[in-house]
Amino acid sequence: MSWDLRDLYQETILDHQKHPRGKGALENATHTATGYNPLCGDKVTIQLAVNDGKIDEIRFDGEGCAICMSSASMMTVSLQGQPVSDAEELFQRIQKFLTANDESAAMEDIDTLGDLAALGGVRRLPVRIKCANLPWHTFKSAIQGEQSAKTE
Amino acid sequence: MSWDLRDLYQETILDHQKHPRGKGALENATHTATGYNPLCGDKVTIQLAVNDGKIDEIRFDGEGCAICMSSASMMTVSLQGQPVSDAEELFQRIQKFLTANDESAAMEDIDTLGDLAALGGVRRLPVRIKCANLPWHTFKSAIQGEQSAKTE
Amino acid sequence: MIQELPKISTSLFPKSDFPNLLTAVNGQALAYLDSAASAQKPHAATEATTAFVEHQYANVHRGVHTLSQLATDAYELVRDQVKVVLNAADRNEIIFTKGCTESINLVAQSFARPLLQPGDEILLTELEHHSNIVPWQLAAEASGAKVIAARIHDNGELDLEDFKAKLNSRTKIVAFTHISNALGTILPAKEMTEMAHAFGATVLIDGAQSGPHAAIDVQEIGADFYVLSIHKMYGPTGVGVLYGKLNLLEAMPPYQGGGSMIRSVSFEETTFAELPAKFEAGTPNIAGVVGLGATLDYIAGPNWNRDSWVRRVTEIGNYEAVVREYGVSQLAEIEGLSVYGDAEEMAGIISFTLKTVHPHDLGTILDQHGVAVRAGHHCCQPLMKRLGVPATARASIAAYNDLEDMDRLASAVIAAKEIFA
Amino acid sequence: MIQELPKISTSLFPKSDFPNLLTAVNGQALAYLDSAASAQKPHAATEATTAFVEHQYANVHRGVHTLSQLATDAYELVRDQVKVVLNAADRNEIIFTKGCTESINLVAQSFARPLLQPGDEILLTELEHHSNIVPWQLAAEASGAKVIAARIHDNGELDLEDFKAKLNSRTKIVAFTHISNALGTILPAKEMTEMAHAFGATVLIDGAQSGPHAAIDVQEIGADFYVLSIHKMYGPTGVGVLYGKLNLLEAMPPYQGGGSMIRSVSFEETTFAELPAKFEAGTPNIAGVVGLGATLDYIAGPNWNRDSWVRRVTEIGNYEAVVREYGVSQLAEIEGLSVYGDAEEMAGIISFTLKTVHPHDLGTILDQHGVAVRAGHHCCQPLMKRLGVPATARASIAAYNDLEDMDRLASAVIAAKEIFA
Ligand SMILES: Cc1ncc(COP(=O)(O)O)c(C=O)c1O
Ligand SMILES: Cc1ncc(COP(=O)(O)O)c(C=O)c1O
Repeated sequence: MSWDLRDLYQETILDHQKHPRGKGALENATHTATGYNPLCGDKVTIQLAVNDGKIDEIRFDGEGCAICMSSASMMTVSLQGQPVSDAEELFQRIQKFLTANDESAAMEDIDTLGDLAALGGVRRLPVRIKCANLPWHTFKSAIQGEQSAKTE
Repeated sequence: MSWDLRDLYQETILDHQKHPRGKGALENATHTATGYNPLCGDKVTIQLAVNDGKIDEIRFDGEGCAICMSSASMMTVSLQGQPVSDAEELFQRIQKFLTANDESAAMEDIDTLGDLAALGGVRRLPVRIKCANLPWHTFKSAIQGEQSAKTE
Repeated sequence: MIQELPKISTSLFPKSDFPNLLTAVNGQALAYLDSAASAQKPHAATEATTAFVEHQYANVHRGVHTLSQLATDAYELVRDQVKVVLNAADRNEIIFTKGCTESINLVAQSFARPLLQPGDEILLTELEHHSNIVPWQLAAEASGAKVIAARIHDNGELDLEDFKAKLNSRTKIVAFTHISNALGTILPAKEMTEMAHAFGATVLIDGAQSGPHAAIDVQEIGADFYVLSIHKMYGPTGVGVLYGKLNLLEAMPPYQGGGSMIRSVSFEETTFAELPAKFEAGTPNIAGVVGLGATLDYIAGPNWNRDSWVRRVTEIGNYEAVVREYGVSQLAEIEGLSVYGDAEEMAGIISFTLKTVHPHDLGTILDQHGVAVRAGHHCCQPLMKRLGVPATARASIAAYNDLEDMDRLASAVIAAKEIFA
Repeated sequence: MIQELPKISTSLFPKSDFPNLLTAVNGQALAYLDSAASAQKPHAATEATTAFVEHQYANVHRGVHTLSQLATDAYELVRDQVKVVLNAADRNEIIFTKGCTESINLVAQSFARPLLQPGDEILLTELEHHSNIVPWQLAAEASGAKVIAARIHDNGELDLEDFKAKLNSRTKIVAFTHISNALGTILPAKEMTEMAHAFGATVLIDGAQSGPHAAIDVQEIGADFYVLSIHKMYGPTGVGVLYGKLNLLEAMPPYQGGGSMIRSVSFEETTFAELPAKFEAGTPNIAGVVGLGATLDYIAGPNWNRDSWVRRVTEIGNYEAVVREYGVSQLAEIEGLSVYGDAEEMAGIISFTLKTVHPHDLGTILDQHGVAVRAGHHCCQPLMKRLGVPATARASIAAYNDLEDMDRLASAVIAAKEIFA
């Protein structure tokens, strides 16, 4: 292999996949959205309890590949307790990190991403970027009051 | 040219085209059919007055290329006054002459065809066989009591 | 089914005949196991098509000039060839379309839609590809008819009892796949057609997966319509076949309007051409159809006829069954791996899941090992739901695959398992 | 229009780039003057397509494996290229079909048919190709609407007064050709579109003949729909383009159902994918679309962009006008020859008849001289009726034709005249 699969399936990813954080339903959610990837059938629901511009609680649920599920799990860890504005700013940084054509632009903020940096392996596999991105787009839809999202 | 156009546009053909025999409408027709070649827009109407199994009168009318018009003209000459059975037999011979794959089979009856032998040039040009054949198919339709014919 | 595995050292079709199979993927030799999605193309056919395009090309059916005639002859010759492949009764029963999907839509719109009354039923099966579901749903919606699906058994076999029970006098259309693209199940097409005919229903058979892998005889089956996708038969993209019984096609209104499908046009009245032109509006995929002819020549060899065609595709089907059997036996050793589809009659498809690895991840890992499989719902969402899985990984086998491809598949699956261990 | 004929010693596209042009026909070098029916293909594009098929081929939009991704990327890149060619606002406005005819049928069925009420009107022109007449007749018949045609002047120009007079509040669709395939007339597309929009009608423009010969800007014209046939643009058969404004395409129901055009399918309910997938059911003509991309690269050169594309096709149109002018001047010397079509704006088409020789005979005789022209109604029967001729001979000019081709045409016509003298 020209490239190591361990770059994609890093320990962090596998750990979040096996031990998902923030998984399950959220009672008293103020925002809910479900995202689909029609290509592979992945499906993620994101629920938020937002109060006074702050994400008090965030949960995900759904069915999907390791990339998608661990991305969702890591997302809940990162966003839990954050102001919405910071969450949206992180969404932007993640977009740049996953999809910027220019490698060095993409890597600019890597140190600020914590565990999320482990998602970087998908940059080499365009078809899998959608998997990593699905939870994020679904979060974005939820916060904007939309009920569904997709990544194509 | 690998092949002489005069083989196709023989004197007989050009003569019938310029001086068509049997052209015009027939009063008291017992059989009428119109044939179309949708490819090129050729259109031929054949009218017959058949009595006691004999073609008392035959006329053609229409619009088309030299091959089609002269074929129609020659046909009226050949069929005028003939028993229907002889006419149908000539139809068969013409089919063989124009369309038999085997050159020697096609040429078998050439001596019995008179002026019609001049149509043989189309054998080299499959797309033009339909032009020569349209009047004949239209005749066949007319005698069978159908009202339209075509050659594709 | 197969008692003893013959030793297979080389594939039935030499890989070297298919340049794309020699492509290195991710630094690995390619084990292409996605032919059910689309098959690779023999170089000989590509070359013959190029020769046509570069020495005989012109538009067809319209011109008196030599190239136009040569092109028309080449195009129409393939219609005769396809007639032989399907054993149709008449060359005018063969309509060229852009694919299986278009063929089914044509029948749904031109045959079914005018026929269907509110309350009428269209009977499908749970195995169907979206292309054999959605066109019927669109026709049903326009006419007030209902779409119904016959159940399958857990092993992927059609539940014939249920199929029979769902047939009734309101059943106007029965449409089913000859071979399941997701599981490989081969359906008893003749028996099902007879059962449907007993209720006066019209039968369409989706031959997307049978075309390249089985001998087809539309007359013996009794099919009213039979459809093919040529890109799955080692041929070019953008070409499909619709076979229809002459009397049905003759009675149907045209599907698309345009050049070539008319007898005469005026703003007041338009009359339509005879078959097959009536259903081939506009300039067809001329080079694609000629390429299909060249592909059939590759498959069956020079001067092939019905007998040698049947012999050859039977040989292909048998060969692929052997490769499949070997592949399944290798995969069976892997703990946590489940193969879906275990009917009596199976074509060269292996659909599977691995307990600890999502099919999508499996697809990526296999790809990094040079093994190309499909991961997903295979355009069969209702079937996935029936099987209770969101997706499967699918290895599909063609005549250019060999036992080594199966070994590569199994060892890549093991590698995937290890990553997630 | 052209004051002084520049000296043209070689054609704009070298004939040697198009292998079929070097084919000997009836022992003669080929003077191919039938590009309006279908254009010949540059070898470079055929070769690039073969390279794709033999090194990157797989089905698109469905797979996680590398080849599938490469194929999808190659296919989707061409959508971006076509967006530039038409100057569309959004890549999702570009739908790949199998040709101009299918594109028009799609709009007639998915847009017009649900919209039309009894008494509504569809306004065409007398210049239209059957492909821009019959689909509307089929939609009109299904909905009780009427098809109406704006008249032309004797010189082949559209009678704009009549067009205007026929527009009214019942006019729901206006469809017309950008360039007449039978005469070469160029229509004032922008002006007509504005007039139609003033009455709230939706406008489809048939670009079958403009695609390869003129710069097109759908936004500047204001077209609601614009359609192309790629085989007339030096590209592969079996590929067409439908451009539609985003809001129109989004609101339209799907045309064909099948794989790729769905979001989710169940027997109870199916939801459809976003644009452009919604209108591309089934496996598309993947190699054909990639071949289109390679053809555009041939036409405009490496690294082309909107500016260089516009420059190049404008150059092509101007070049062809020069060749036409020369050809017309040569033919004008022949007694008994009439050229049809003498509008202010003419593309590279010369439609003519000879008093003593039927067009069909002319076609054969020219062919024997190696000159390939079309003879017939050019799929424009209503226009032929309007001109009062059963058929014409048509020489159509592409960027690979030169003045010598025109000389050969004229001398072959003289030879035909002599045979019938
Ligand atoms: C003006 C015009 N419209 C439509 C068509 C139909 O194109 P196609 O046959 O490629 O669908 C043609 C080509 O014959 C044409 O010239
Ligand atoms: C069983 C089955 N039916 C229909 C289709 C649709 O074929 P196409 O996409 O070539 O139109 C496929 C291929 O994906 C298939 O496997």
